[in-house]
Amino acid sequence: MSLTLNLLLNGVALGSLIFLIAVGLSLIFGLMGVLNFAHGAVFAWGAYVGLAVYNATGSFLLGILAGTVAGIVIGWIMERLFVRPFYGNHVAQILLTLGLMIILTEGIKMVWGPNLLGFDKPAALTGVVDILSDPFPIYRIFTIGIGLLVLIGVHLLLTRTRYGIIIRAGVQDPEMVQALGINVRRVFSLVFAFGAGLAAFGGVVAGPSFGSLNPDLGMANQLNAFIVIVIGGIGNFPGAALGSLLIGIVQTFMAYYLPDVAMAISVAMMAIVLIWKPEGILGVRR
Amino acid sequence: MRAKLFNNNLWLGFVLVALCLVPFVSSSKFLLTMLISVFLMAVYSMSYDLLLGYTGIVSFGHTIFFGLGAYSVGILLSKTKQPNLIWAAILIAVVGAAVIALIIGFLSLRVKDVYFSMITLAFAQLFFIISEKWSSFTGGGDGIAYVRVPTFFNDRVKFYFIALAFLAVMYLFLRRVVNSPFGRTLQAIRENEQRVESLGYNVLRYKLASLMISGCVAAMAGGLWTVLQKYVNTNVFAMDRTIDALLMTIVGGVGTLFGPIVGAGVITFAHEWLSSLSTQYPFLERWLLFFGILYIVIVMFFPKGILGTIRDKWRYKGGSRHAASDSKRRESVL
Amino acid sequence: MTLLRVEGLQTYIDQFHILQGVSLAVEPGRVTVILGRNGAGKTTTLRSIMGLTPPREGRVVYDGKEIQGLPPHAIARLGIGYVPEDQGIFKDLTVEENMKIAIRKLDAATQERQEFVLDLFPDLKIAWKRKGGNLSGGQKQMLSMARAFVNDNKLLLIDEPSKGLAPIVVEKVMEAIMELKKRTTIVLVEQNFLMASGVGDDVYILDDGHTVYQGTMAEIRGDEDLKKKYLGIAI
Amino acid sequence: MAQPILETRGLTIQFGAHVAVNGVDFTVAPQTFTSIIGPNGAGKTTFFNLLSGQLRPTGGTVAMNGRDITGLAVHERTRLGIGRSFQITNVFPNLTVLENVRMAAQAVGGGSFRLFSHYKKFKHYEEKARYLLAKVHLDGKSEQIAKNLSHGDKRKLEIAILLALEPKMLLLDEPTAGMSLEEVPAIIEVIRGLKESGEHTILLIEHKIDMVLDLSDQLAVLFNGRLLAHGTPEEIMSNELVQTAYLGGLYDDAVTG
Repeated sequence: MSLTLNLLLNGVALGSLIFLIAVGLSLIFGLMGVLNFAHGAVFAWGAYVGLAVYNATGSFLLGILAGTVAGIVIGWIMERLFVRPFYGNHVAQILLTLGLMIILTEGIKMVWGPNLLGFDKPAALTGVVDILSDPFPIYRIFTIGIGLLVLIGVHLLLTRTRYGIIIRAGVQDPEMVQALGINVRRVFSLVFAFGAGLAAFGGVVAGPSFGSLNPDLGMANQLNAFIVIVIGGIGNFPGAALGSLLIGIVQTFMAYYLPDVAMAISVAMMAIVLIWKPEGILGVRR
Repeated sequence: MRAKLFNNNLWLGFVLVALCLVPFVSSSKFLLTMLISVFLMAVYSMSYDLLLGYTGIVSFGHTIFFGLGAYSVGILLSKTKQPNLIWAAILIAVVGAAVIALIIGFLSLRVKDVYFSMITLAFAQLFFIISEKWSSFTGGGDGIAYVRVPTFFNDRVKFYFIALAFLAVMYLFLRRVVNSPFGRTLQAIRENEQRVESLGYNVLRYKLASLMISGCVAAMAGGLWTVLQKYVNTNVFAMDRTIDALLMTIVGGVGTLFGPIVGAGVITFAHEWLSSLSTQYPFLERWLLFFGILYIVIVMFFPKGILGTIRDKWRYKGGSRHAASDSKRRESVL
Repeated sequence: MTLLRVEGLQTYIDQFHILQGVSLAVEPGRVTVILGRNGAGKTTTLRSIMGLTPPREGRVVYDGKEIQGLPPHAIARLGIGYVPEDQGIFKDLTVEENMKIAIRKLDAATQERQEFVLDLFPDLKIAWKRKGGNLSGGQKQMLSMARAFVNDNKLLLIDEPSKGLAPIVVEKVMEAIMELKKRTTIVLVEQNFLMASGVGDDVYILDDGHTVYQGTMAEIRGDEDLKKKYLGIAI
Repeated sequence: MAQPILETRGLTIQFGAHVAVNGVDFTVAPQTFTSIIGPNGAGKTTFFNLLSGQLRPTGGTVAMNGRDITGLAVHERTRLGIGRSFQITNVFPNLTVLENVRMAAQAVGGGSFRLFSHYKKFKHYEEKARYLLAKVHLDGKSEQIAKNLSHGDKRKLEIAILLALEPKMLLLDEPTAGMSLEEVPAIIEVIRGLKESGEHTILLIEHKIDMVLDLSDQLAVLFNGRLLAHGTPEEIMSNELVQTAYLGGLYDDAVTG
């Protein structure tokens, strides 16, 4: 396998992980206009809960399940108690979700301590396979698969199910959805919890990729997700996918050739998009 | 109106005199150092409040400017070994802060509000990484230790008075700014941006100017911070530093200049106190958790902070909360 | 028995006192028309009934039950279909999906109603897979009415269906309303008197947020002074 | 007729397939009071938006005092002297009534970028604000927080803000909308005062027909985006076409054909 292909695959794997955070963030913003600054912290909680359950039971699958459930619960509480009373008040929402980020991050330090925790790959996903006679880690293939699965799953959810139709309609005109006899608030809560669940799920999946967890994990990954949704178009599902892939690949290449400026390149790309097309590559001007 | 202004000034004079007396009452180096850091943090938080409380925009990257000041002083003084270049270093920091503010503001303030918060956060991370990676210049993760500062500052009492004077001057400066026609325009932008635009103001220019002023003041505070600490490392670009400004401003009271000063005092002392207790009660190491909860309670129930809430109680015995209104349709449903 | 009774409705939008005492009664099986100049409060009356801008005072009694204060989705579920002024078509959704989102329970009766409206508006069948945003004004109006009718709704609130449509399309829409009337009860808001007079049975006229006239379409048709006073531009 | 203060030629705006304002030729003489009437959806507010610059036309021109202003932005038109009020109340809720008007006076007076001069030094902005508040009968309420005003008073404040911009041309969009009947006479008095001061050219969108007839020198009837008629109130009242349009008996083809 050529170096380029190897880097490309690694980039797609990284893009998958970023996508798992960005998609929930973007969905929530698109539907409710809420930018959740605690989203990354939920990602981190998912990873920690997943790790704890994985260590306790030895089952990675149970870990994923537990992490996801934790994310859903956190998201649901968050929406109910802190976000819902402030719909329409952006400043308060931004300030509140940032406060929740602080609390959730400190909570992790309180429960699991401030230090690094190792997160081993499950045995079945350890090792490498040969792709074009070069070794490539199985876990990254797993990550890519998960990313694809979520991409297809959310796409089907949005286009094929009644809930998906309601969400897409709600983005445009929540009032009319109400007038058709649908409780939009409940749908909003569900989407918020679902988005948080996706982030937490992403956390567990990402854990073994990172090899270890630290309490500030959420913020760093959330930043990538922010950059992705600015680039792709905030609240735009295909945009989130495209942006994730783009950032994943570019960062991987930069990390190989110019490791010192990998993060700078993402910010630079975001700056260029903001100058050239402030609504994002796939975004529509509102 | 006039009587109130006079009262306010009287109040201030009283506090200032009291603070001037401190070094003569207690010679505790520890106390003076604490107070110096309160003063510097107060300036930093006031500059943050110009954005949050007066212009109504939420920055999550305010530490960029603080860090810029801190590193300018650290790098210039240690590279040249010329402690007297301190003023030049601060000047460089101020100019740099203005330029960076212009760039970040231009990128983010033209679009929706939330972009500003996201993008300032991303830039803060960028600066954090630069300070870590560009180690030949910044000393990397270790930072720059033993920054040689002018001997003058080694005298705690003298430094104390400098810091106090700095706070007083910056307070008066910012008070002038927020009460000027310019500052009044900022407050109107906070209230109803679209209306300000239809009055014929170019809103972007005002927001940019607000960000630049705020950045320059924060840079000065950061420069003196290095003088106080005698070292600088990547922490000055860390998210925690922005959270400090946020906590102090929110706890003290947004939309007042005195609020952030009170907030800086409360948070700094409480932090110190909790840290000292944490040797006995280890859970207190998570002091930020308590502040986070306090912060949320304040945002939800006392949006004007300690000072604003007290003032309202005095003024009308229970004011009403203001809520920014937004897209009508969304709101009618939610 | 009266299907819908509105009594002394007082509705504000922010501080705008829009409805300052609107009352009306809707008898089953009839088309009740609400007429009035722009700004009279017609649209707000429908929105208040629907719970979208809840009234501050007054009662809305539907099918013997007080419904003011209920959230819009609960009101809709009691069997009230709403066709807003701007039709409320979801532009990123196809015609099919627009119908799908409206259908609350897919049973045989709903199937039958869906077939009925699609026969009534064959245009919708042709445009079945097209996005709502790409429909013509008339098609949007038809889709919106189809959406409101497809559930087992006893009452349809239709807001200015003639607005912005070409005359030939308006005629089609009116014919459709006559057809729908055979199966349900309709409250129709109109500014276009000539159009409303063809379909209406009972008439209410609103002016400045008050009910100022109540009668039958037959009465008002011959009353030139009344028409000019409240609907034309003369005093 | 003197040089018109405002003139549109073939003014058109199209949203997709919908032509909201369609080829309107319209002139306004200085110091006159013109009301624009028409049924719902006739394009009245859209027409205002084209005049004040909130919208750009897809065809035609707008000229003020003979100068083409079609390409100018809202704030540039504000500076040229076009001031408009909105259907929704749009004030600074947490500032005082006086400060609301002072902000507007400062907008035209300049000096907003002076950081250091105390705002009180701009005494004449404040004086101007007080003068205007008196003009709209709000002088007793200058220190109140704007959000605590009654709805009617807010509309008056809105007009005072507008006047502070020293507009030559006032566009008033339904100033009585949503008022209880008791509040209406006061706002009519304010508008009459503006008319009688002879300093302004006024365009009014309003559906309270007796008020319109009482105040207007000229009436313009918009219908389906077209200018159906323009003339004195007497001419318009006796125009059969207008009556039929109001009752809904007119369609596009009838207007053109």
